Amino acid sequence: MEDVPQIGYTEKVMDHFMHPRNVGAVADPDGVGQVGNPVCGDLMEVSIKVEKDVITDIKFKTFGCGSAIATASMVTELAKGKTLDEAEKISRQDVADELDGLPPRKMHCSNLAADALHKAIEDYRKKTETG
Amino acid sequence: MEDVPQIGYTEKVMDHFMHPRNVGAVADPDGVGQVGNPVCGDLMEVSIKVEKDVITDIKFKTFGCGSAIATASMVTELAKGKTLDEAEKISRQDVADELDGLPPRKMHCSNLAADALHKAIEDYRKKTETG
Amino acid sequence: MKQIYLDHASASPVDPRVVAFAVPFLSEDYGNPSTLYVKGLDARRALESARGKVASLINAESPATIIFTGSATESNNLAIRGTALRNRQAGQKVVSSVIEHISVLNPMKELQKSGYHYETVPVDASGIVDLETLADRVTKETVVTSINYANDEIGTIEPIREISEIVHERGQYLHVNATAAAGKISIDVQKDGVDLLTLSSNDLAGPRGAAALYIRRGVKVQTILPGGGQENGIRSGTENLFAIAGMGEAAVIAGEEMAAERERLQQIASLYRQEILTIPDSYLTGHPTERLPGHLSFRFSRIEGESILLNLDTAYNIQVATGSACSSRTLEPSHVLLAIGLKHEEAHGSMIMTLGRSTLGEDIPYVVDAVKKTVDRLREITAM
Amino acid sequence: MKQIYLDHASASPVDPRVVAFAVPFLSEDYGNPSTLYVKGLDARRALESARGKVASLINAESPATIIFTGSATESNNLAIRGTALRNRQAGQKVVSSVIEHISVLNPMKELQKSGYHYETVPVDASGIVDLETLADRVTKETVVTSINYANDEIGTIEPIREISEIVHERGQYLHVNATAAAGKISIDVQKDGVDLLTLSSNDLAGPRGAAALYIRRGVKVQTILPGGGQENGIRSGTENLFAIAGMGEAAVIAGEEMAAERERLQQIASLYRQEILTIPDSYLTGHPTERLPGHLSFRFSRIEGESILLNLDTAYNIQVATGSACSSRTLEPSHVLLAIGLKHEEAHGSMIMTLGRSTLGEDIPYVVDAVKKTVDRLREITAM
Ligand SMILES: Cc1ncc(COP(=O)(O)O)c(C=O)c1O
Ligand SMILES: Cc1ncc(COP(=O)(O)O)c(C=O)c1O
Ligand code: FES
Ligand code: FES
Repeated sequence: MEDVPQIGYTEKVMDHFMHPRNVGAVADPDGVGQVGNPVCGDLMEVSIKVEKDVITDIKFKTFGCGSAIATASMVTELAKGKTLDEAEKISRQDVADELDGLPPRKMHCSNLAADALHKAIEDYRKKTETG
Repeated sequence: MEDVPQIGYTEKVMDHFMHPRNVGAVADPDGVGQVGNPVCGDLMEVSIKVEKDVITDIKFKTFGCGSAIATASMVTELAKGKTLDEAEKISRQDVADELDGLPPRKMHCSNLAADALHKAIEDYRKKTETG
Repeated sequence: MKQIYLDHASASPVDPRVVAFAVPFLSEDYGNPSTLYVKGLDARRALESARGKVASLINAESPATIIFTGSATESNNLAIRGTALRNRQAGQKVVSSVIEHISVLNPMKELQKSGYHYETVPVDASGIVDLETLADRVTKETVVTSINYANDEIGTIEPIREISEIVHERGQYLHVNATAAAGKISIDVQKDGVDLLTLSSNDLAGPRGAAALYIRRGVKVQTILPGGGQENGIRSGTENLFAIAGMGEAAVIAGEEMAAERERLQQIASLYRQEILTIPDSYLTGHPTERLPGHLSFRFSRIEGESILLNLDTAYNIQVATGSACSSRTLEPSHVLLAIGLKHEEAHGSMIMTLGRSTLGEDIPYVVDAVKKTVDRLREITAM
Repeated sequence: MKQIYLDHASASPVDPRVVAFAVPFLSEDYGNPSTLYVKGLDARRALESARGKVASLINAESPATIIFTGSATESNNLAIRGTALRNRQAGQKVVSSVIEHISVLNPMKELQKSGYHYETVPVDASGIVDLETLADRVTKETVVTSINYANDEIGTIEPIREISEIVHERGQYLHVNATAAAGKISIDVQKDGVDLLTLSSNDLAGPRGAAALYIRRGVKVQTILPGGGQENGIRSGTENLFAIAGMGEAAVIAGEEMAAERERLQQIASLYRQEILTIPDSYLTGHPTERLPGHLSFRFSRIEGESILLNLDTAYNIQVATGSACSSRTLEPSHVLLAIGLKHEEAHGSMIMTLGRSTLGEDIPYVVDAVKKTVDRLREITAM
């Protein structure tokens, strides 16, 4: 027998929720990504500092649920120190996996964090291209 | 607030059920009444001995429920020593009242006992008229 | 006077181990399983654990196939009406045996009123469903066929695997009411080929207020109790965790002790049967061998069941059941007794004894003596 | 860390006095109320006694007007679908407010699917039903109008007597879902002019598994759970006496202690309100005065309710509820909060505290401090 849905958040999620890493906005950001959650109406903002294609600093803010806070915190941890190309590959699933899973209903929140990161990178790229 | 239906049988019913009076058939009866219960399919038989228009002996048999046994027992008690005219007036309600009531669903059983008595009297009358 | 309770099919005392397991859910672990704080998550874990335990008892393929409801009546309604209504485009015919519990028959009649075609299948004199007629009646428009695993009034166990084959060759879903059978004989929904199966907590010696409906994966069922969407949208209402957790624990105990208990009750029942059938004009009703282990059903000529029941209760503190017309709400004899071919007056003398965990072999002589004296006394009064 | 449970609307601990009263019905007084031996009759007496106790709590004209069901969800379904279907020749229109519980809204939508005309009535910013629109929508074809006595999410108490007049002048039956209100404020179905009223055991601090539907004498309701014909044919299934007897006892306690408890909870609630509303950008939702005594509902700008709930639970062992989209099964914000005019993002910051018998005034400072710190922390993270 299988099929037992995950009940509640994992310890890792709760740790990131209670002690979120990299909260806030980086000063003088090189890229900012903001996304709204089409599912439940939350907001997520990720700002990055980039040096030589490497994300040297990253911070987030979110108007969202426990999962939104935890996934954003995890995304910033995963992205920090990575090259932009590497960071761009961080997927929703990666975030969820790193947190030891999310309840099915909350998977969409991990989209939010990853999407905001990707948008921040896009924003940086746009600026540097045009700049 | 009212409306509470009677629950179970009264003490008097249970007494007559456990210790029914006048069980059996009188020897050499002057009248016999047998009725079937159209509601639940039971059978009731009352036999009487009559002297000078007075019921001097009366007995019953029944293939029926607790209420059938108790009401028959009560009917025989009520009828014994009464004149035929008096006994004919014993109604279904009298029997139920004497037993301190019957559950609504069981009221039809008291019909059975009273009907059998009335039939026994009728039987006696028919015999004496024709005889 | 010591009480000897032999009416477990009507109501079972909750096993004290189950009570001990379930009581903390009343005033301590009372969280609502839909809430997100730890107390709610713990409640949800307890709920899912109970689901797994019930699934195990009937070897369901997954806990997710178990839907908790409030009673066997509700599970039967959900299985029959919920499945028929959800699949009405696939056919509007339903079939059951004639000896189904009234909580199966009446939902069937409800469907009939709303335009479904409802047909019944007779049983033989021992209560076994007539498989040929079943094969005739079930057609590809037959969305739900409902047959009891075992009958609660005469104890007869149906050949569910053969029935499953017939139903699945010709029609669609087989619902099995296993209320009387679950926990008493081993049930394997996968091997048995059952699509929907009802079982109730109290018949496992668990608390009332919980029952389950097994719904095989892939079978679509529509809710009959719309609301908050609990139980995967199929049965709304805040979960009654006390009863559900109790049912789970009762399922575990039933599973662990079934083999031994079955043996024990079969022995006691066979002694009862031997002794009671020495009474003149007494008969066993139902199947002589294919019957539930602790189930005894008799009839005695010329006397009436309510009187038997009352006399045994009042004079001997023994509790039994009867299918007599006089004791029923409708003043009709048991439809099951009529279906196995008894005449009205034969059904009248019915006495049903259903044994349980507290039943002791040592009480047999006392009970047998009481039954004999009761039959004697009532036969002295009888007008037959 | 001491637990401070402030989510009584979701689930209430069963009062230990009720547990003590009800537990004997599990393993000792377990008779089936439909059986005729003394154990069964005693069970029936306990059942009828519970019926009388529940009738008294709402001043019903007779115990016979009380039908026991398995849950408030079921009572609501029975009141709405059972009454509408039974009286369909009298009209096929149904009406409810927009802030009804989902166990009212979904049965209404079921009726709509089967051809009924369903209309809703808005509420004002405090949650009071718009009486003019009500008067417009209710017509003589309106068989059932359903309005909550008080709302479980925002605590607002509706003007039921005025509503009753409007409904009875124009339409037919008024159903009132009093799940959140019963036992907390005094209800008099006769003076209030209610035809059908739902109340649940657990909201009286009784066990889950029992609820009641008051059906005024003369109102015809069709069963939605056909079967053995218990509860006067309106609700089949062997009675869950443990839960029902518990509900009866809970009704007695609620009745006796209501006045004092109401006073006590009102005081505690008013202190909470005063303190919590000192938080910047915090608001009370629901009606400022016409509200349930132990009910508090707030919203805080720029933060989200699930986070509030989790933070209070994890860091302070305080349990509250929220109407935030993120915490709901459907990921939609509470329909009640939207109905009183909140924007999606405003509803997001909802926090609901429902007090109960175990709530102590001495915990106020601790809880207020925890709420303040929680709001602060989340506002540091927020992207708004
Ligand atoms: C075989 C069977 N099925 C279903 C039921 C219905 O159970 P409940 O009354 O608990 O809903 C019963 C009850 O006695 C039963 O014996
Ligand atoms: C106002 C209201 N009505 C009805 C219900 C449904 O109750 P249950 O889930 O116990 O069936 C609830 C449940 O929380 C409620 O708050
Ligand atoms: S004789 Fe059948 S109910 Fe009384
Ligand atoms: S942000 Fe709304 S559910 Fe996670």
